[in-house]
Amino acid sequence: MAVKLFIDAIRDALVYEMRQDDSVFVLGEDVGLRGGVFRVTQGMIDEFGASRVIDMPLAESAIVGVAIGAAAYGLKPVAEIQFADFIMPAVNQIISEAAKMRYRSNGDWSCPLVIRAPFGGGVHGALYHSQSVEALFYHIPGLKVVVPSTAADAKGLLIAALRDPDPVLYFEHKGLYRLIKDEVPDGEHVVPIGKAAVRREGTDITVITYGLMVHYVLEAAEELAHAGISTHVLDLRSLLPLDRDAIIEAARRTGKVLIVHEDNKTGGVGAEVSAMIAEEALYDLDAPIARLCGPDIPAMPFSPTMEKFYMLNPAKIADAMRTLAAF
Amino acid sequence: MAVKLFIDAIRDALVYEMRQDDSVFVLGEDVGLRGGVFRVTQGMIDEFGASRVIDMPLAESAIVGVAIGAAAYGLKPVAEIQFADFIMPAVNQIISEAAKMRYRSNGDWSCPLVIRAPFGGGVHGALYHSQSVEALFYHIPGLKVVVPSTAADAKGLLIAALRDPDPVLYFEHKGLYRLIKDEVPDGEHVVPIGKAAVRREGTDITVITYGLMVHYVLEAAEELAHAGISTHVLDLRSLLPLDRDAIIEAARRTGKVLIVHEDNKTGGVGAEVSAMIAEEALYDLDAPIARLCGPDIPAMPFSPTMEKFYMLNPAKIADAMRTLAAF
Amino acid sequence: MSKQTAVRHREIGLSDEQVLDMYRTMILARALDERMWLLNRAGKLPFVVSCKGQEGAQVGLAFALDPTRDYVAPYYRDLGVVLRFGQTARDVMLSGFAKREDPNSGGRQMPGHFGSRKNRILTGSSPVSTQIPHAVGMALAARMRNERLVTYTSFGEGSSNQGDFHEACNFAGVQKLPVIFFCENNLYAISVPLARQVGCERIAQRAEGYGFPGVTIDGNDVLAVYEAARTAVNRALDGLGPTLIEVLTYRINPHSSDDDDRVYRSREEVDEAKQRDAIVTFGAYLRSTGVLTADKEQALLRDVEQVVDEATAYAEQAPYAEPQEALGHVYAQ
Amino acid sequence: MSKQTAVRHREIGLSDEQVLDMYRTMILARALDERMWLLNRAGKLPFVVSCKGQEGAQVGLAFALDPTRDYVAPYYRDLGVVLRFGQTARDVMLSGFAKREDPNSGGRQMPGHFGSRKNRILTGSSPVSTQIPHAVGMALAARMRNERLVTYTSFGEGSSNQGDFHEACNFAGVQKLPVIFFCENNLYAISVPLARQVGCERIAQRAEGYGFPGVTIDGNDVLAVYEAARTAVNRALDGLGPTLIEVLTYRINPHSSDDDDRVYRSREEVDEAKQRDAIVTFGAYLRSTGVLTADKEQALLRDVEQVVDEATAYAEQAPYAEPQEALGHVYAQ
Ligand SMILES: Cc1ncc(C[n+]2csc(CCOP(=O)(O)OP(=O)(O)O)c2C)c(N)n1
Ligand SMILES: Cc1ncc(C[n+]2csc(CCOP(=O)(O)OP(=O)(O)O)c2C)c(N)n1
Ligand SMILES: [Mg+2]
Ligand SMILES: [Mg+2]
Repeated sequence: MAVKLFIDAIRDALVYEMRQDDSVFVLGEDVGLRGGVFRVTQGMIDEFGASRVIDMPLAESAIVGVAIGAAAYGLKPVAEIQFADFIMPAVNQIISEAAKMRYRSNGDWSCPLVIRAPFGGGVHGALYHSQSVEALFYHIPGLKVVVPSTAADAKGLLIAALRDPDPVLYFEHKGLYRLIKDEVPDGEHVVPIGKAAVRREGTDITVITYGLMVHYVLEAAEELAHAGISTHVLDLRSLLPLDRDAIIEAARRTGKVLIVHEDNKTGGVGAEVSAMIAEEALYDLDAPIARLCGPDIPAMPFSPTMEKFYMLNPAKIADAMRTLAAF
Repeated sequence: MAVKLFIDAIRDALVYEMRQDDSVFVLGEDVGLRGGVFRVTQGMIDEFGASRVIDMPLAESAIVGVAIGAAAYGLKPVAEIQFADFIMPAVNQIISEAAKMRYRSNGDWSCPLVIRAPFGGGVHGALYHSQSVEALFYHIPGLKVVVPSTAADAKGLLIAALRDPDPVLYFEHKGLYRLIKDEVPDGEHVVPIGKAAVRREGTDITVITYGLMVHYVLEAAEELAHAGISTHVLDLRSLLPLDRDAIIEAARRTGKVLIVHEDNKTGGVGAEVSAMIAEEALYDLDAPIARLCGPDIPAMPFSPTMEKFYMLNPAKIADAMRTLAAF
Repeated sequence: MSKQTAVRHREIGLSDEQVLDMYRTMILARALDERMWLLNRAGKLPFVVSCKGQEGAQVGLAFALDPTRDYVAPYYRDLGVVLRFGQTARDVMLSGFAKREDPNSGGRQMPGHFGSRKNRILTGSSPVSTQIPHAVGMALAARMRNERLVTYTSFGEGSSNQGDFHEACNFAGVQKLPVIFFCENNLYAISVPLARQVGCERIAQRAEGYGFPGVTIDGNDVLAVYEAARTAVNRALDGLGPTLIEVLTYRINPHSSDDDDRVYRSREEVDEAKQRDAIVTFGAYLRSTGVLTADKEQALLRDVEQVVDEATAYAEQAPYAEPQEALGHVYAQ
Repeated sequence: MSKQTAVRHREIGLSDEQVLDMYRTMILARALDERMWLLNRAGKLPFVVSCKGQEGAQVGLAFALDPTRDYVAPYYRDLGVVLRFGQTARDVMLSGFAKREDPNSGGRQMPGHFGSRKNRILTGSSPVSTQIPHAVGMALAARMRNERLVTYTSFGEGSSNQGDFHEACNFAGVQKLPVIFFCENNLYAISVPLARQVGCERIAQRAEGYGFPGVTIDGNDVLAVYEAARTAVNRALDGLGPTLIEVLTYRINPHSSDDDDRVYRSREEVDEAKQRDAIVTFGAYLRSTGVLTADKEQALLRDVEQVVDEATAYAEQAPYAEPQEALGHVYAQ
């Protein structure tokens, strides 16, 4: 057990698994000598060589499409999309192909593929280096979608993804790379896909969230605790499948639910979480189900004023929490 | 005013607008001599010529990308995607480009583009000629998304889309093409984007739906009426923007809401509709917000047994309505 | 046909048995195709997509592959290829009728959406060209596993305009992967003729932009296709990289059972193409060489008819999947 | 430089004034680029993407276009092109500082994301190659409107691997549209060198697959680029269709202010490229012809410095957009 940066935990998982399973390999733009633009794969080409750390031509549909072929063959490719915003050219391969290979072949073929993509804003990334894209995929049966918020989960969820027999999208918030560090178990460490985690126990209000926002929510919860408001915080971790039981249980716990995400509101993951609760726990609610999300604008602007306006922060979240608590 | 087939109303709108506005043109696969695989554009190449009814090479990203360039230039392209399932290769152009041109240029450029795509199942189309894809787009600010359910709306919404200064996705359920006919106003007829329509007034339960399902719901409502259950039916028509006022008003009307769509449930449009209601009309509810949707499987199978299993029908819907009414 | 060309197949290393096997595969493909078309017109099959006119090219190519070694990612017209890779008439008919036992998809997909692991046929979908990067990925994986084999993928000339074709070819070129890209240029993509579909004259011209050879072959010349394919296979096995083989062929039927081709091409054009059909010309060649005797031909045709009858009867009575089986195989169980 | 080449620009129809104008545009681009890089290192600009080394090619190309007639869909390094199309130093600095008055985006986008209607520059994004079909669509629209003009779009060699490049080129080839595809081949896509990026030798080889000419030009030879571009423009205006012009150039700086190029290329290689830099060689040419006198050069440099200083000062003090302006321009008001 050692305290590690979020970004190092991701690399740890890749290296750990590549050492013991020679079917695992990574492919993406600049993943080789450059070690990825964020340095996630730094040094890996030295250990595993250019045939297992493959610099791909600048073509995302091929990155995913080639990975699908290799996965169908029986290898375990980890395709890196340089920024989640650039996953769009690969949507056809992901949704029409990866998600449907097992189904359409009646279980004869499969596609054990992992796609890693850094997402999220607040990093001066402007419109096309800040987006949250999870809502495009959590609607697609056949895929799994995970979003770690701690270094330990970054490792454990990635190892789980690497061992999953089906395609997993692994979205890593780039704001967490060097912001967050926590205890990461050495060696074997698997966090099962599909299980949410309670990050804080509380009795007055429930906040459900994921990604970078987990940390902002916890900060806000700490602040509210001083004012005597007790917050229950659920980190979804897995967006597809959502952990229905954990969501319902968390909602019931306090009867007051706020869902927080960085992605814009309409049709975001919060919509499904809210709908689940409205379907199954309506009579346990003491307040309307609230959502606090990014504004419904095409993407996050570059200039600091407007970027700050877009991004949630602990203060904005604390406000929404206080309003809910006072309801 | 004349009774027209749904498919003819679509062609009517195109022809009507192309006659009076020479900046309107259509482009897509097989739209010329072939008149489209469903014959929506039949005969149009004769009237407007090959320069305004353009047979495109088999490349959806180019169909949309070229249309975007033409729209930015000041024309009004109507890009046809042969089946909604094949919109996937164009997702990058739609989401990264069309949706964001106005925003990213601070209002300097715009993209007045219409994309038409036949969607939906129950037509022996199997996995890739049956999908509902609206959930991928109704989350994207900068786009508008409409789904007509009547011939009159098919015309009126398409004319509205053609005059809209922003990109509009127009999804036409292929099951409606020759199934539905109704009175369509001759000449000028605009149905504003963003307005839902009450299709039936009722007092016991509210059903919110769109597309082909509107007709199934109305059939079910008729059946329930014999059993003394009065159903209020709201046809969303526009999925982005959703008609928030109409949704809340319809929910309040009866306090019992069922949302019905053909698309699979998790993360579908019903999630947002439910979340809206849970946010704004929770205290008016007399029952959990129910959703009846396609199963969460990658797509609708070909064999009649499994296709039927996937598709909703008036009987399945009536069952869900009775359950809600009895709640 | 002159005595000189009469031994052409032997000169290129094909035995009489092999060419007869090729011919039989073509005839079987044709017979299945025609039967399915009939069944569609009789209202028994909701949808059919046809290989008619392209069997010769498909079989010429497929016989240069090794069904016990190579992998194929075929497109929807490749009935000739999948028969060579071990799909049976029964398999094909089970798929046509969308029955539970269909090895491609258990009746989930339309006919023409091939795929079965035991036959080394990758599962395919409807969106065109997505299979092209898959074949490249399989070749990459095979090389990583030190398996000496070739992967094959096919597509129409229209589909060579999709971005996936370009991206996949380029990566295969960079990595010199053992892939055969087979473009069945039948002059139409549904209704759109070649000249409105591609800016170039020949699809094979595109190969230069990816750094590997591209050749254009008469798709009705079965032996020429075989030779080109064998050259490409050897090149691939020798680590020299991919080849793009374009065949000039013709789709004799409408695009699918839902299409009506009369609005976009003349009957004369179609009739003319029928004369050049490889089933006709290759048959004539085999007869002229004495390889195909009248007896053998009759036996072959009888046998094929019987196989198709049996397959049809079997498939027609076979059960559909149970409705709730639609819920299975979304994820590994 | 010999007397024979000394009048080269006049021989190809460029006046002394014009070549001086070209040189000034290159110098201004370079000066803006270097200033922004400095400001980034000083912590004043969060992000810069550089044109350094590519200005000569850009300016050679852009001077064959008509900024009052043509449209451009440039990529992020095309500072030389947008200056020619009327963007000012102030515009550029306003964009660098992400200020409200930035004509490209009001500070919404990173620098290098050009676009302003009054300058006939289409708004661009970050995902590479999406602009290529846009330029084709503008050309199509212009032809429908009977406007006789050319559209221009540019991209790196890495970006020529995106499907959008292929699809857009093909459609332009089919329709013989007046488009100039300009590939600035600077040998790297971030860290990935040409040989691992493309299967072919030259990007220009790809043009044949779309049915139009492709040429490869030394990007440091400003006049050669100009000539090739003029040929392409004339071809386009005459209705003969597109041209793909590839220039061999070099990116002297790291990919962006966030990059560190030392891990993927040697200092010797970079230093060597600096010798061939068009700013150096074109300057020498102009001096050798007597067009650029020491006086003129000093005045030019002084002027450019002043313009950049003024632009920087102005942009630095200019206000940001108000926070809630982020909500505007999602749809037409
Ligand atoms: C991405 C995508 N777009 C559209 C279609 C509809 N479609 C099916 S086949 C076809 C034409 C294919 O033409 P070509 O590639 O020449 O092959 P052919 O059918 O002629 O053998 C089209 C447009 C599709 N299947 N996939
Ligand atoms: C679709 C997409 N994928 C990835 C990126 C990240 N990215 C930005 S520039 C670049 C390299 C571009 O190389 P090239 O096309 O050669 O142009 P250059 O920067 O060398 O001028 C990459 C990978 C992107 N912007 N868009
Ligand atoms: Mg074809
Ligand atoms: Mg480059």
